[in-house]
Amino acid sequence: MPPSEHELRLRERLSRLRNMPLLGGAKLSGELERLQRQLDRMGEEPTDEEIWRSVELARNEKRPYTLDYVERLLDDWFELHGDRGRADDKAMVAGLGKLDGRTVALVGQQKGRDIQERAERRFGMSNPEGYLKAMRVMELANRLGFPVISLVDTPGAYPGVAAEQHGQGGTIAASQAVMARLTVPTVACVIGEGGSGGAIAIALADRVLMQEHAIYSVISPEGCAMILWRDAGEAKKAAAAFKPDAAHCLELGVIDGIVPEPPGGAHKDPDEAARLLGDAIREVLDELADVPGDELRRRRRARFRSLGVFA
Amino acid sequence: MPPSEHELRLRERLSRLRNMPLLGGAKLSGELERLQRQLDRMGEEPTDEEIWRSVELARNEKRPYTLDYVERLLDDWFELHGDRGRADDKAMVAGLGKLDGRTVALVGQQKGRDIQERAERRFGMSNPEGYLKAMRVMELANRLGFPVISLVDTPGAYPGVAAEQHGQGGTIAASQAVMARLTVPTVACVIGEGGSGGAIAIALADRVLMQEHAIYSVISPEGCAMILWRDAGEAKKAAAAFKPDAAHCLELGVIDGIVPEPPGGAHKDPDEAARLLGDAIREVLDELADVPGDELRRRRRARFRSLGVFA
Amino acid sequence: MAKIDVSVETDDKPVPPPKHPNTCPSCNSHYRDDELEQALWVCSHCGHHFPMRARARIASLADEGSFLEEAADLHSEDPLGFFDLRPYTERLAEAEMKTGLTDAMVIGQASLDGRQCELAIMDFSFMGGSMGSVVGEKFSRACDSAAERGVPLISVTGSGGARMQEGILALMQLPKTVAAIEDLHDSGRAMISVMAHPTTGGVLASFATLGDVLLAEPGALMSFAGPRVVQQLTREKLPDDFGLAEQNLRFGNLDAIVPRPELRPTLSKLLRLFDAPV
Amino acid sequence: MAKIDVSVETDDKPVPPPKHPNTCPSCNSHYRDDELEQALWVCSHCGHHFPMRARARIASLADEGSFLEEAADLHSEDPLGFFDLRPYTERLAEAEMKTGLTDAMVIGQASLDGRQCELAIMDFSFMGGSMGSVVGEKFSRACDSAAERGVPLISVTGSGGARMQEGILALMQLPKTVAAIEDLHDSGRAMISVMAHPTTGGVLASFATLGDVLLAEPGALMSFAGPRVVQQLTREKLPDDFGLAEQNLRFGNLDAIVPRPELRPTLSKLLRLFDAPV
Ligand SMILES: [Zn+2]
Ligand SMILES: [Zn+2]
Repeated sequence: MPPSEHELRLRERLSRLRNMPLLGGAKLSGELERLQRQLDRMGEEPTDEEIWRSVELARNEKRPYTLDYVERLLDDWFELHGDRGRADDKAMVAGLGKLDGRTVALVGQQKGRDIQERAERRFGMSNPEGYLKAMRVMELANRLGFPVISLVDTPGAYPGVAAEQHGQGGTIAASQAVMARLTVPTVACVIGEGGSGGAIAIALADRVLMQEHAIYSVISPEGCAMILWRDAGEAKKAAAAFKPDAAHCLELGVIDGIVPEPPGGAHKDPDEAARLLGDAIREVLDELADVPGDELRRRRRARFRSLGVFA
Repeated sequence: MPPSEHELRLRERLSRLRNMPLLGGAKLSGELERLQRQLDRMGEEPTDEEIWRSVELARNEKRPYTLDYVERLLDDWFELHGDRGRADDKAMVAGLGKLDGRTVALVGQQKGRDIQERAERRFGMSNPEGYLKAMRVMELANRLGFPVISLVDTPGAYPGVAAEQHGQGGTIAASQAVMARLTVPTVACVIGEGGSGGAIAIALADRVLMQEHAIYSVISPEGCAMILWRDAGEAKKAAAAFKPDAAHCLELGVIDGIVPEPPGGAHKDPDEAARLLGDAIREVLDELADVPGDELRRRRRARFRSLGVFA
Repeated sequence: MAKIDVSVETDDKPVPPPKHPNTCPSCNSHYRDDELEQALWVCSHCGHHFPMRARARIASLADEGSFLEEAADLHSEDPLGFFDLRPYTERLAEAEMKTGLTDAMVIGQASLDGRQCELAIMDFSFMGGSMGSVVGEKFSRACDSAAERGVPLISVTGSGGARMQEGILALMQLPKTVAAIEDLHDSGRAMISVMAHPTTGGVLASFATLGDVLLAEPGALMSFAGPRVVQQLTREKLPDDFGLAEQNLRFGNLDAIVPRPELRPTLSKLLRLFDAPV
Repeated sequence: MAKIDVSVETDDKPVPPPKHPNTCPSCNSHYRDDELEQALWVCSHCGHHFPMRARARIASLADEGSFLEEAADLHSEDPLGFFDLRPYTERLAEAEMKTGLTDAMVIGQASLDGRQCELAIMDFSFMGGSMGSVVGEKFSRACDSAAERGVPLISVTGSGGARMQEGILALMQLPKTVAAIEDLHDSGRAMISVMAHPTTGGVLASFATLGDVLLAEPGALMSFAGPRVVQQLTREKLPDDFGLAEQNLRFGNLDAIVPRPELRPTLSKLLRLFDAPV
């Protein structure tokens, strides 16, 4: 059986990575192996229909949110609050907990279930204060040597007047900069919508994962459709064009692995979804546990600096 | 001639410093020498009248303020603005400049000359946003290897509703913590009023100086009089009791040196006052230039950890 | 204008004792001593938190018999020969007599549910919990003890601010305690700060707000400047919850408000998280 | 509700060209080409700053003949085979034709008043200054070039945000440029960011705001989300200066607003301060 076009692309990326002159001599052998492994077990390229199904599943109102995973995965969860000086942004949660007896810090956007909670949490759209809280907790984790888990689930950063005044853009940049400086192991997983700058603010991690039906994108399908087709109704067409699904993100080297979901999507069996997510996070943390902090940081930066396609 | 009581106290402090079991084995030999030198050239203990004269001179409306020294001492001054996200607090100035060809960062409270400027600069009383600006610029200096000069001139931190809401106390603590982490040479000089927490926020430096007629105190004379004598009019008595003058601060080991002023006070000849201040800062920076950053930080912490009198 | 009184850190004097010490100032309920002690000095009717003495606090947190006091013999000196209406030395002697303590902080090693930690507990009864050289030195030694033993530090504060009778040396306890915490942090150990009513002025502006986790008791005043001074200067009506823990939580200055009966289990959980040695 | 359009970083399309390219949109003054060029594309009547092309910007900043372009041959690929109303490859070809550039950023070595620096200059004319893989890679290489040569990096931005035709790879240029700046900072070198109109979305949320010094041109829009999107969502009347440099200065997000004629002397002073090698 000849390799599919999809496999060919993966192999091409693999050979590029092998030949890439990396800064400071970073070794990507771990990354290469992972890519090879993923390549070995991946199937065919997702169809446009499958992509759209992921968009719908990623936004499904019954999909487990950050705190649903926290309560299933972490013992002794202690939520930390506030940015120290302005607010406690409920669109972002942050705290400490134990994963199999190992203390970790966790940050993540949190959508709401009922109408009141949705308003209070702004549908998981953070203000600068939310990112400041996440930054503060990541720095605390770094000081005390705790790994950082980041769960990404946001349509994007909140587009409000005060958010802009308080430096939404600069804060998203600063949060990425904090993550680029950490010397503890970090793993991010997109568990629903990984929307644009609001998502990447907490996703500059050693390993980036996506759940099978999560989406990760530079713009929402509706936003893209509105701009390029002048019609938000063309969202499905837009999604097919910019491919926010996990398989394509893996193919492009943007993520390191796909976390399987229960049949029909995470919301069909949140316990099983949490078990699968927990396994994936544990695997990453075990793998990174013995890497010295400086080396983690060096590789993390090299990883992100290698992303992009140009000639 | 038998030594004065004042000299006796200095000598006592000197012998205590010599015998003090310091943390991490910090060597205070430089500090000892400086104290010895100061002891050699100091005169009699200031009288209550002289203390009160310093209180009045420190608050003299014609006294040179931070920017008056900046324009006389620094070339290529470039003021930096804003705390990144909330405001630009004009009670605190921060920027970069050249002192004899060497780039330095400078932070300092700024009082106003005319009514409008006084209101705008809140008489040199910072909000949390002002300390955040200073912290940001000190961290910038640290990143780029520039020494930090801090000029202290404030009645205290601003006691406002918003200031409290925005974490005035925590921000003053955080600013001290930033200074305790810097690995570049730092020198602070009290050039007028060194009022309480608002002053110490930017005064945790390798070397702390005071101008001859500056005051440095835990509370204003009026505040102290109000609390202890139930009469703000007893301010002079209070000042005599808690001794905020430079000579006493030196004697107590709180400052490392006294910067002379022109006869009659700094306001009588601002150019000469600036020349004298510049000489003192240069001497400190020359002395610290070759000390490794880690060692600077270790000694700085040990210095402040040695302050206090108990049995 | 330079005479505006803004040096307000020490402006919160010891509050006058209530008419009857066991009467709730909030709802006027009366209690017997043993009732209050049983209830951790929390009004069972309205939830008001009475001030809690350092030794009682330690007894309520540390495993029985586990507390090993450190630096118990440190005494204040009188570096300035300070004399207002009375000499500082006399005030100290009186406070010592009244409280049975040598100064406003007690430190020592303890275990909590079997996990080792270091405690630094303030006592507001000793000169309004004001911070002078002894409080600064004790806190600083507590940091070192925690770092040396590799255990987290728990502080409980209640303070009107810096102790003005020690003049500029009182102010120097701010940078001193800050430097000590930075040394503790460099050793990789955590600090948990619990702010009881009131935690103000110089204590708020130094070690109390530098904990990795910031907790407060319900209704605790946590303001740098006292409400009276702020009102004097701004001439605005202050918000009802000005400076209180509840306001601070809303503005992001706190991780949690923990009612006293929940404090021990909360700290126990945090010690588990901070991997405190058993 | 999950369908609210908040992915607005790329929502600021290239502004339509003014009726006559040399007519001031603010005061309607007319200029000849050479007049505008002479005035650095600033309206001498009202001070309006016209967009400035990358090559003209470089000419206005670099010492004559000092600019040595780097990575000039980098071209965008089309990783997604992106096709909206037209193929991405066609849009690229058209932009290249129209601008004479291969993408929206030009980088290279230069001197300014004799001091060495690295320049990374965006061109809004190339697909609205959107950031795709080439802009990210060029900026990243500019950081390395600055670090290797031990000189400060000066960036001038003008961008509608991330280039959505490169999908998720466009978003990845945010962390990529952030990581590059962190490497530059670890080398002890400074970055000066100059934000021209407009600097929005993904460029604002990555390298543009991470400079050690943040400057902006008068009237430059510096918003993460576009005004239209914010208005749509908040349904409030936006402040008149919403997202503009002037508002950002007031809120502490900028060090200074520098009119174009003062930009070169300002940068020259900063290079002196940053000890740029002569
Ligand atoms: Zn009651
Ligand atoms: Zn015009």
